[in-house]
Amino acid sequence: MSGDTLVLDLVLAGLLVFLAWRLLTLSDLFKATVLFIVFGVLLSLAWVRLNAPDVALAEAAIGAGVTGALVLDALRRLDARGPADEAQPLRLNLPRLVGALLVMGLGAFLLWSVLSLPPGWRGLSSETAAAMPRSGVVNPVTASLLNFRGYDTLLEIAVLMLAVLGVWTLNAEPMPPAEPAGPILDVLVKALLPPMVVVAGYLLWAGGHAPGGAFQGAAVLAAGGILLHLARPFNVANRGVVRLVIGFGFAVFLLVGLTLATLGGRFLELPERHAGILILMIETAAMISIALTFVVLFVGNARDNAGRDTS
Amino acid sequence: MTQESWMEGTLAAPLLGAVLALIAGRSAASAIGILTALVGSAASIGLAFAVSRGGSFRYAVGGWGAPLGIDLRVDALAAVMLAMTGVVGLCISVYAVGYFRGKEAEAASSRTNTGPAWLFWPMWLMLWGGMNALYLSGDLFNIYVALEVVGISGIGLIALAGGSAIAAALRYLLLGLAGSLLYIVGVELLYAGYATLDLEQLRQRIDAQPSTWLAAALMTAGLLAKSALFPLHFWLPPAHGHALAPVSAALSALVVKTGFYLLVRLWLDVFAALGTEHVTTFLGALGAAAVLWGGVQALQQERLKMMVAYSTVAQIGYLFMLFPLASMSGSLTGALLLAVSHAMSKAALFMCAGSVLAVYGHDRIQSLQGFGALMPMTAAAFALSSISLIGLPPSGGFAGKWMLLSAALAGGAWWWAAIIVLGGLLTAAYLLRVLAFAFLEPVVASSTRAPRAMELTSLILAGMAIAMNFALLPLHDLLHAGGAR
Amino acid sequence: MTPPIIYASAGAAVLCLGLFGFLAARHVLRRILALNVMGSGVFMMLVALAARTDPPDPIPHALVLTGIVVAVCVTALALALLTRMCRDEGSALLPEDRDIE
Amino acid sequence: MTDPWIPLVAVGLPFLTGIVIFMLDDRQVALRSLLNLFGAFAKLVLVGVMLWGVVNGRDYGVRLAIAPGLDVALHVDALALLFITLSAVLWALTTVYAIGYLENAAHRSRFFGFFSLSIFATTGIALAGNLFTLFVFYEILTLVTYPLVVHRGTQKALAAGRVYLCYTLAGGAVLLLAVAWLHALAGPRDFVAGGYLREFGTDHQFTLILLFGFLIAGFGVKAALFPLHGWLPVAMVAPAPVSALLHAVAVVKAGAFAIIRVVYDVFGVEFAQSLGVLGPLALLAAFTILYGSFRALTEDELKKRLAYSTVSQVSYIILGVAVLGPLSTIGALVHLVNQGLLKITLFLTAGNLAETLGVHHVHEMDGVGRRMPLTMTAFTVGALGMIGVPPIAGFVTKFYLGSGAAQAGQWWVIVVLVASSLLNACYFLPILYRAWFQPQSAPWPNEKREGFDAKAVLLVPVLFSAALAVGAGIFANAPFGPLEWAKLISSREFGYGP
Repeated sequence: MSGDTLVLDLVLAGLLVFLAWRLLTLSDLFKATVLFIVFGVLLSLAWVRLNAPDVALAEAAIGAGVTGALVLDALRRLDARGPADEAQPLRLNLPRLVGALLVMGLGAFLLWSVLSLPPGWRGLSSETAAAMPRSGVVNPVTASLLNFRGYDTLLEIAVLMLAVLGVWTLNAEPMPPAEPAGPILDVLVKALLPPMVVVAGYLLWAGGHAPGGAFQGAAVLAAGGILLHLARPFNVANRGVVRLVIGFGFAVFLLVGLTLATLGGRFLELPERHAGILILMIETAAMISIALTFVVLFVGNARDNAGRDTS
Repeated sequence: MTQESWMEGTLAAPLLGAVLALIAGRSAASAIGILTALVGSAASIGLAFAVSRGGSFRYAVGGWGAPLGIDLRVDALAAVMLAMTGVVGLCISVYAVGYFRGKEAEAASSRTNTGPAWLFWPMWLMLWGGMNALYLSGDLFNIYVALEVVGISGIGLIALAGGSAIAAALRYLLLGLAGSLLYIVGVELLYAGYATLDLEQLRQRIDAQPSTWLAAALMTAGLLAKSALFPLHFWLPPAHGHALAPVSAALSALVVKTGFYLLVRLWLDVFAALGTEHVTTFLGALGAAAVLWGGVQALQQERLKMMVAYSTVAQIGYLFMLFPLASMSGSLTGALLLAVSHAMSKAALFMCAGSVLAVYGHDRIQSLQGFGALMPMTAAAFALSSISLIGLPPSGGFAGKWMLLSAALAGGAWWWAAIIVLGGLLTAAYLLRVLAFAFLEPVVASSTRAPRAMELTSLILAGMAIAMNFALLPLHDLLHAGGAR
Repeated sequence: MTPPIIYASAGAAVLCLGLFGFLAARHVLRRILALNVMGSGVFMMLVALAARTDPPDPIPHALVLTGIVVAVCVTALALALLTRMCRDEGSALLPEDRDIE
Repeated sequence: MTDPWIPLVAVGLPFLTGIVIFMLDDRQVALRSLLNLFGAFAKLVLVGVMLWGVVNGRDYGVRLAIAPGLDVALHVDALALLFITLSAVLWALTTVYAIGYLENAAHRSRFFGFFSLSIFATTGIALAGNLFTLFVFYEILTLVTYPLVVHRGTQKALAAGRVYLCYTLAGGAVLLLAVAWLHALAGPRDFVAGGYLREFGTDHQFTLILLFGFLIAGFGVKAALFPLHGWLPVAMVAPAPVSALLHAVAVVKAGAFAIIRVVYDVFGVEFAQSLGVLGPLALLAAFTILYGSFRALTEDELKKRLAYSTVSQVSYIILGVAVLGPLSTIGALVHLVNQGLLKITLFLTAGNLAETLGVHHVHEMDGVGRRMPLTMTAFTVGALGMIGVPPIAGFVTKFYLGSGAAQAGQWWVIVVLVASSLLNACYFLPILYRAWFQPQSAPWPNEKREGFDAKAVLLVPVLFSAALAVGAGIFANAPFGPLEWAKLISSREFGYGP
């Protein structure tokens, strides 16, 4: 371990802690949100330093990107009504002091636990390595997401679907873009959209052997959709075709799992020979659904407030 | 059918139903919902029979096996919770059909429509699927994902009611999210120590490291917040009290049991080797406090649904008294029976509240004169479920409490026994206060009737809570055959 | 001092800051931010602890990916709830926090 | 050979009758009445069969396991038969009376449904083969009598119901604790003559004394032992048939019966004596006897006076149980029957007065004997029996109680008996004097009927029960009469005849 990288790590870690502190204490929520996005970007650097490029991509695209966009958008809606001003700097009072002490105690205990972990820990890296040839892909993270622990991912896609249902339930009204979309944005969208679709497709395909995969690809696709929405506002109402696309990824994943179970295997047991193609299929379906999910989460379901959804 | 296929059916039916209901949309959602409920409950009951005959088993999803893959474990404890979810879930589904039909008629007469109300079906089925996944899971991280499925669908369902339910849902979400994160910290500490997420493997490898204790503490804190045990109960009454009736029934009867179930798994199984006497006593003491505090609060409520919601706070407390008594024979049977009959009677009570709301247009307890004469079936359901909740014989609540009481007294722990008895009296006080109004003469002759399906389902559920009096022996046999520990 | 320990410690600190922010803040948007920060801390610890071996254990990476996606879903739902609450009640604070100060 | 069916049918029949009646519409009077009468008389036949069978050495019993080591057991023994016969006969009378009394009242299906369930619970209490079963049916009795107490649906009735529940549920909670504790201590045991706790010898003495106290407190609520009697006078707002049910057929009797079971078949008299718990119990009973009589003296409302009289009279049973000896045991057991016969007569006549003339208070009763001669004759029989005038049934009781006390050397008991009889005379004789020897002083408060006396359907049960009360006194020694049974039970408990 060279001294330079150690300094880099120390600075990066310190910066992360500092940003976290600042964004929680700034009274201006807009600035706090911007810091949150910066925090996310720096965090993805940390993931790279920790040899977790898949996580880094996801953090940049989803953790910082989608979340940041969502928070900024929500802030804009709050601002339009005023409650954003209700944010107050945190004054230390007795309950907060007690809370702070408790949390510090927790931190100390956490540090002690981390430091006292037994050395020589190998995790599951050797088990993973041994199982990789049968997984149908080369990237161990993808193998884990779609094969070893594919069941987790199935339920995770259910969570995405549920978030859309929740947003629809709430009739969250969309905000028109702050300013009428200028020609620049229009041009930008036209120029950016095709390559974004290509990048998404690449990420999906690359997930098999390199960092990337359905979630990262979906985030890129969704970013395209959101840009498009900013340029030419549209809405994704609770309509039949939208619901079909939203449910598509989950349905495909579940049906693949069930079919395999009825063919004599276990639930979600991908046969070695077809694992690669099955994973690609599931990922494609999932990516389309997830991309639309992110767009819906951002856009809401526009003119559905009176319940005029068509179904 | 094999044990495995019963299990696959139990797991997949609600998930599949949910996505189909979503895609099919408003017109077909309720039909799909009922069909799914029938299949799902049949599968879960079949699974319970299969476990009682063939014993417990493990199921490696994806065929990889722990620690790399995710193992499900299907034992008696899981089978009981699944069957409970199946039976009560079916009744809630039937009730919901009547409930939303009533809402539609109401909306039609005022020339509006019910908006996104049909989203109840995909969210409810997903909630059901999430609970089933959680009960089956043998993997710490998979449990987290299942918890999130349960949590988010529950929040969406609460939000269906609009109005003050929104803030309640938001509070629930924030607390639930914090709880999940604490749970994850625990999971990662355990993984960092033992390189496995599987409950069974953890149980074998566990030792008293500082990180293990911290993990246990954080996971417990997170789960306590989710299961609304005193003093982390404050989010529950507004959330359950403001939701739509079938939603309240599902949350109060079923969802609160998930946290309890996981804590039983953790403290009576995985962490048992840590020497957990103080922890179990602590959990029991919180339970006792919940029984008393929830009871006193329920006594002071003016709205029926809020009262029933506070009653849930108290009844959760009873379940937690299992922990200090767990070493006594019969206590697990008793606590499980208590959980099951609470699910039935609490669902029935919320259904009654929904029916009352449909007829009276409000649920202020002081103005419910004569609901016995206006809606005799609902009054009967209310009375029967009260009997079980109070723990009067004959009822599942009584049989469960009897077992806990016997366990406490056999262990010489008379203070737990005293709390159990005292809690019963408190329960009687707040439930019978409402029930007395049934016997007054009605002040206004209301012409609206609650849909028959609603009244009948609540009565059936309440009847089942009473019949659970005779479930101790089969439950005992099932636990014996399915090796709950 | 190895990178895993540095980042795990920083993760613990970020986690604690987030938790404190969640407990102390009243504006719901800040609470949501705080929980996201806390989540980031949790994931930092998880990945850092996985990096104690070389090559790093890929399973925690998959777990964190799942966690990030779940977190964004919950955040989206929370923001939708918050917006709706503001629309109906004109405040971005939970009812119990409104009358203080 | 143990026959399970007869006890099952005896318990199940009133239950099913009740459930069916609930489902009837309020207007299906004929069908409902038919069902009621069928239930009541089928019960009588069943009891007859059991009596005949037990005399001929048959054994009736059934048990159903609820959990490992926890059974619901029904078993027919002599004590059970004594109680079940009493309740079956009185129930039949009350049912006939209630059908007439509640003509045209509201919510009759509800009323008769719970009425039937009350007898279901009472049968269960009578036939209970162990403490657990007894407790279960005892609690059911609480639940199914509550709707009867609040039946009128007025605020006053609701208040009475609240008081009733406060007392009984609190008692039930203490009982639950005690029964579960005893179960944990002694394991699953059936009732057995002479008790099963003496095996403990001197072990757990403190716990056992405590448990005895708990059990008496729990059962004493329904038996209206001082200071747990408060609900009984309040509950008289209920319709007359309900009062009859509470005072004579089911509730109060169930409490007394359960105390008999606890003392005789759980602890055993001799073991209880060695624990030193019988003396305090006797004192408590004696105090209750005198207290109830004193309170009855000053009550102007007829049903309240009768209610305090019950408080006093039921404690005769407890007193007989608590005074060690076969003769006083016989007195206690016979009084279980006699008090029921006399009290039902009194409450039903009070109902007749209220229903026909609107008379509720003693001061309104001037000259009522001439207006309703048959009703008042029955009342007179009941009153004299309570005082203990021979040859009416009450005399037999007091004779045996007195002899028993003398046998046990507890002379103070005789003093209590004499004092109580004097007090009984003091609160009953003025009523009789007003009714028979005073001219009518004011118009009847609310005269609903012009013709002779009361409606026939109300009159017949009253006269019948009065006749039974006289018969039980005159033919006290008839074979298989109450006295014979009492002697039989006593001889089993003490292992020798009197």
